[in-house]
Amino acid sequence: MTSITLRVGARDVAARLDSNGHVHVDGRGYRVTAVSPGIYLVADGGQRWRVAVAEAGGARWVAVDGQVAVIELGGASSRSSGRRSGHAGAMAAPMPATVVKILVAPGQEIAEGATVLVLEAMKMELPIRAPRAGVVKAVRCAQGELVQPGVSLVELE
Amino acid sequence: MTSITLRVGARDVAARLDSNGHVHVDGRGYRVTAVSPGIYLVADGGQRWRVAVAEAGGARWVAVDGQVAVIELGGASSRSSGRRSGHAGAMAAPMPATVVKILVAPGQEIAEGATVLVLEAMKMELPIRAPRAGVVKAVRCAQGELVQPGVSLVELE
Amino acid sequence: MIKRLLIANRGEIAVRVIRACRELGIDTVAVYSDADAHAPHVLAADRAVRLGPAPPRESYLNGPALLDAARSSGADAIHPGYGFLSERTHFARACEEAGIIFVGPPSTAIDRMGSKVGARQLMEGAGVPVVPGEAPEDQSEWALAAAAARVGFPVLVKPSAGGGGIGMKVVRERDEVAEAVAQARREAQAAFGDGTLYVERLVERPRHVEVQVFADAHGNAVHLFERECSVQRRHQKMIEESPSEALSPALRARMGEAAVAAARAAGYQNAGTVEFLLEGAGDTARFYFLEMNTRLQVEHPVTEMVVGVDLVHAQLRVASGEPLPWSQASLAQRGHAIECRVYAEDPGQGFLPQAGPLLLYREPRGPGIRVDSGVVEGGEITVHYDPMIAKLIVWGETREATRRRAVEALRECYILGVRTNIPFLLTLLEHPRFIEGAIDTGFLDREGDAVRALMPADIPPAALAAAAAHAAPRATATTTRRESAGGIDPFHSLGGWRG
Amino acid sequence: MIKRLLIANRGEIAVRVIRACRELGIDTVAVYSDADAHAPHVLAADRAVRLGPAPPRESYLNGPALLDAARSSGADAIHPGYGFLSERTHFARACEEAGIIFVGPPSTAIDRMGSKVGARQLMEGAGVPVVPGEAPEDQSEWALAAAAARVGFPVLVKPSAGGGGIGMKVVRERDEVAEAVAQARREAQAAFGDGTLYVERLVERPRHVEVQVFADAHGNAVHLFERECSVQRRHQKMIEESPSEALSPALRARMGEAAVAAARAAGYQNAGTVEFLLEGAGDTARFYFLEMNTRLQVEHPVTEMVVGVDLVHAQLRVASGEPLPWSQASLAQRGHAIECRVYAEDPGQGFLPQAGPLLLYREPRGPGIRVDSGVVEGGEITVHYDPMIAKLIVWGETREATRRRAVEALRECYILGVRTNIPFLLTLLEHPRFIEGAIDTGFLDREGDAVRALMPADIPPAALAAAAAHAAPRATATTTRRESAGGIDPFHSLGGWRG
Repeated sequence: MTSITLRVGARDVAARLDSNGHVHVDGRGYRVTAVSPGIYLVADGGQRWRVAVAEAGGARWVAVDGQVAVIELGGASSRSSGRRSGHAGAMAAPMPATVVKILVAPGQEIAEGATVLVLEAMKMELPIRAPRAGVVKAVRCAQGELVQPGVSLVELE
Repeated sequence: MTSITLRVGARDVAARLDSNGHVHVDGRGYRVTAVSPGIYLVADGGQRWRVAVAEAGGARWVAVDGQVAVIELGGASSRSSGRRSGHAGAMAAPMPATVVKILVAPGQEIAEGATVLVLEAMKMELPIRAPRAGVVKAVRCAQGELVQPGVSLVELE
Repeated sequence: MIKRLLIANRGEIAVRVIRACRELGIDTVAVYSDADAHAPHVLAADRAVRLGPAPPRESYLNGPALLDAARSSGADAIHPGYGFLSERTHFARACEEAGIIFVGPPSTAIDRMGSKVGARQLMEGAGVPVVPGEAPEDQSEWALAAAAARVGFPVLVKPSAGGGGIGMKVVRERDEVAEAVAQARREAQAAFGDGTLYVERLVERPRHVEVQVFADAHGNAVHLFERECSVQRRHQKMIEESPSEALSPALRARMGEAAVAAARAAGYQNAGTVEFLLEGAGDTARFYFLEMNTRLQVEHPVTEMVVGVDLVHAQLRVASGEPLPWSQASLAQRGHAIECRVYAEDPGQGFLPQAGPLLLYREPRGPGIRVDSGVVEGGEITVHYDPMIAKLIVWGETREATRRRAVEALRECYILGVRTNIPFLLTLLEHPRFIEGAIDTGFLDREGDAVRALMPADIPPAALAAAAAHAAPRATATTTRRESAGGIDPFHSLGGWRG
Repeated sequence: MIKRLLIANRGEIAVRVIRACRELGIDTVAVYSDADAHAPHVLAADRAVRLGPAPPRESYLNGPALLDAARSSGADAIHPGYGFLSERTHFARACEEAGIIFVGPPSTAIDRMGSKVGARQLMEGAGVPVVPGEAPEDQSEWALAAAAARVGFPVLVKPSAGGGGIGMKVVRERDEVAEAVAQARREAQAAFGDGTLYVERLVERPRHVEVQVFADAHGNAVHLFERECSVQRRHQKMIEESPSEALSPALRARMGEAAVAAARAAGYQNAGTVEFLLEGAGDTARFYFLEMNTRLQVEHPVTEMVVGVDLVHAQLRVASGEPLPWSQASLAQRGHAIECRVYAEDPGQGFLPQAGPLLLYREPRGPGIRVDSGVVEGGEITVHYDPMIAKLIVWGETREATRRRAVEALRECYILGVRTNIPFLLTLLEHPRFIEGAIDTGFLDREGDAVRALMPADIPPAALAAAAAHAAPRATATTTRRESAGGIDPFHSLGGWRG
């Protein structure tokens, strides 16, 4: 019998493989059969699901009936499942993007949630909002500039 | 520089990989790029082909523009490219089949090419013909019998 | 509406029916033999029941096992697909008696159409043309010659008993009757112990043109126009298309009406096909009832694409008691469709059926291209069932656009591990006779070898280059995909190369 | 006929055009940026020319590089696809001047439709309805109020200068005019230094209904009916369909005629789309010219499936000087089609576009399902181009059958490695408002968050079981395929498991 911990969002789920080849999740047994590379048929006696699975950097992407989740292995003790866009409040680009509009200037007082920048990536506009109320200390980008993810673009005092 | 011999039908063809990553066949250089698993784009400057390749037991199946060939590696010194159905004249089933009709009896004189048996496999009738003229010595199967490939079903004196 | 359907079949048609059920919210039950335990149709269904060992007799032809599977899985209906039990009266009747909906005609209609002689009489009664023939009471040479004259030369003189062509003689002129009758009688007497003969009109170089019909339980019956299936080898259809090049609008209308009359005469319900032999083309052509297939046909997608219908959806609705979703006036042909049946058979070896693994299996895709299949890469074509791998159906605005599309699609259909008829299909699609639309049912049996000789003999050297570059799977299976993504040359991992 | 075509585009539309060329016997030249060196469109073409680095400015928007590529590869025609240079007058003109066929309208027609003001005037002259509005010389409050009354409430008071919604005021009643005018003038003056105002009818909850048109060089012009594209988020179309639920036959005929009149007024040739705002539904609805897209649309397959045409084939023929392959009378709608645009964007994060590898990418297949895409498993969605991964287009006999087919197809569309809008598309397709066919262009902007909240939150535990069973690729890449073939359980190779 072998066990594995899956981290789904903020939740840890234990999965267990029994000697009959069933996978137990949340106290329920499932039979898993490989259909084609990456596609599995999962059956629990009454219902069947076709599930796609792919591995990427320690995480497993799964898709079933149009839903998708990214599952990390090893449970809570492993590295956190930080979102690609960083913490929600950061005034940084979530991906390489071009600065389209700068809506604030140093010294300006802004409210929480105010749009401070509009970026563009992949033909889409991305508004960047203030994580809290405050006074703008510095604007670290220029209109038309290509900015990289994670770099702080606007700072508050 | 590495070389390989390909056996195509009865012909040996030398292929050579040069230091620029081109494959030379019959004195002509081709650039081969992997497109997706088993699918290659082959270019010779002027023309391009999309070729599918799969490996099976030392042979390579290739398909291009609807044509298929089975190519053996290592050239003439390796085992012969014997057809799955054995030598053309054998009075044996080319695949597991059911005996539908027996058209000859021991002692009967038959001409070369005469149909001696009709087998059925995969809903298709397969006539088995005499490889040479002669007198039937033995019929080693019965109507309705499931026979295995390669086993002699009718023998000539 | 049907709640849970058992599909008493395998392969592409089972997958096709299961897909239709999902779209209609019907639960599905697949059945399988041991050879098919992990086949696509089994994995596609909501549940699956084992029938028995691989041989059809013990699995897909095992009526009692199928009825048990339906009962144990709570299915309220059975779809028989084509082949297997689809045209067995006793199976349809057993379903009826068990209170399970049989998605097809009533068993009585299968029965009526199942007997060649009975069907012929029924059709004559309904005014549907049959091949003219006479079986005179007076079996004298004189009476048979008179019958032949009435039927019209050329005729076939045939023994009433037996079959398989034994004792059958072609008679082109009155002068030849005497000898043919004597010979036929001798052979018939020898073979069947019965020298009774009859005379039938010889239809020379006929085309096979069939009409799709559909009837419901409320007295409605329509036809959905024709499919031409003249490209056949030893009665095995290879390419089907619609519309037929041989039909004029008037002939099409007459054949459609005859097919509906045939269905009505049989008390038919659900989808069926009335097959005709066509002699000549255009307004002056003559057509004769051949037989009725009391089930869905392999080539039904041709009609679906040209008429813009979903025949399986309609089958399930009509079997559930709903009226036909179409009136005759609402149906029309648009554009052209061609179906190519891809078989595991080797045209280079007399079309010997092939069994083997699908080492690589990639279907073509694109606008107007549909592939119905029940196999996957890594699967296997076994000796147990028929060698059809897939059906390629293409649609286009014109016949020529469709033909070209079919050619391109076949060239992009990659199947390795078993020989297929694709090289032959391609040669046929490019053959002047096919391009003209002038192929009769005997064409391939007469000229198939000549067509085969046109297949390209040698594979281009470029294919050898790819074969040489292809590394052994062990060495590259994990990297190939990445290579293709990153565009790296595969050469750094040429496992098959020796210095 | 065109002999060799350069496709000045990438992704699914380039693949689509290349396929059409193969079917017509036209040689193809793909172009690519460094990011696309091994993209499917590059591999599909007969030859390929590098344009430059990844940024569109330096590659797909680089007109001179494209013309050089055409010349050096001997192409006698260029297909611009959509986006990029497809609607740039100067590029079409440069092609004309270089003696290269531009597969699209004459540059003069692009020019005429490129200016909003000019196009509006052209349409008014041609009798095509535009949103009623007045720009009175007399800018007094009284005159503007009178204009508003003539235009009919509710109206928009808008500054003549500028844009972006600045100074725009909704006025629902006459009483509100004075305040709105004062306010709008103040804001316009402040923002643009020009307080001139005009009054336009406010179209509330409009639908976006567009009409496909096609014209040739011989004076023929037809329409191919409508597509409804009201399901859009911030002007980005997400789901398109035909027919539109809002159109009665009479309204459809009127809109079709207006669209043909628009095309004629512009001196149009080849495929184009006339976009209308639709107010209301049925015979009493009013429609207003919005703009004309002087190119093939992303959503053209919807028309292809419902009308039974191949628009790209027709584009290539008409560009070669052939007459239109259809007369208006030969064209009709049949059944229903829905297109879902699958984007790499995360509905859970405000539809943030996503870039990343396509770890697993499997398209749905089956009758009535078409997927147009230009990506492969192992490929990558990069930040350089738009985030559309694929277009799923489904056809069915009725809208409801089509909708259900789209749902099933999306559930079978497996994309791993980047988040997509598939969960949102599914929720939308199942939303009562979509089922009713009652969605206006503002729906998603108003109620998108509520729709998003309906997306299922938790993945079923069965998916976790598969994730747990899935072994690390290193351990099983070579065996997975065999396992599936032989039906062996994957458990013997659970590389990811720890005891």
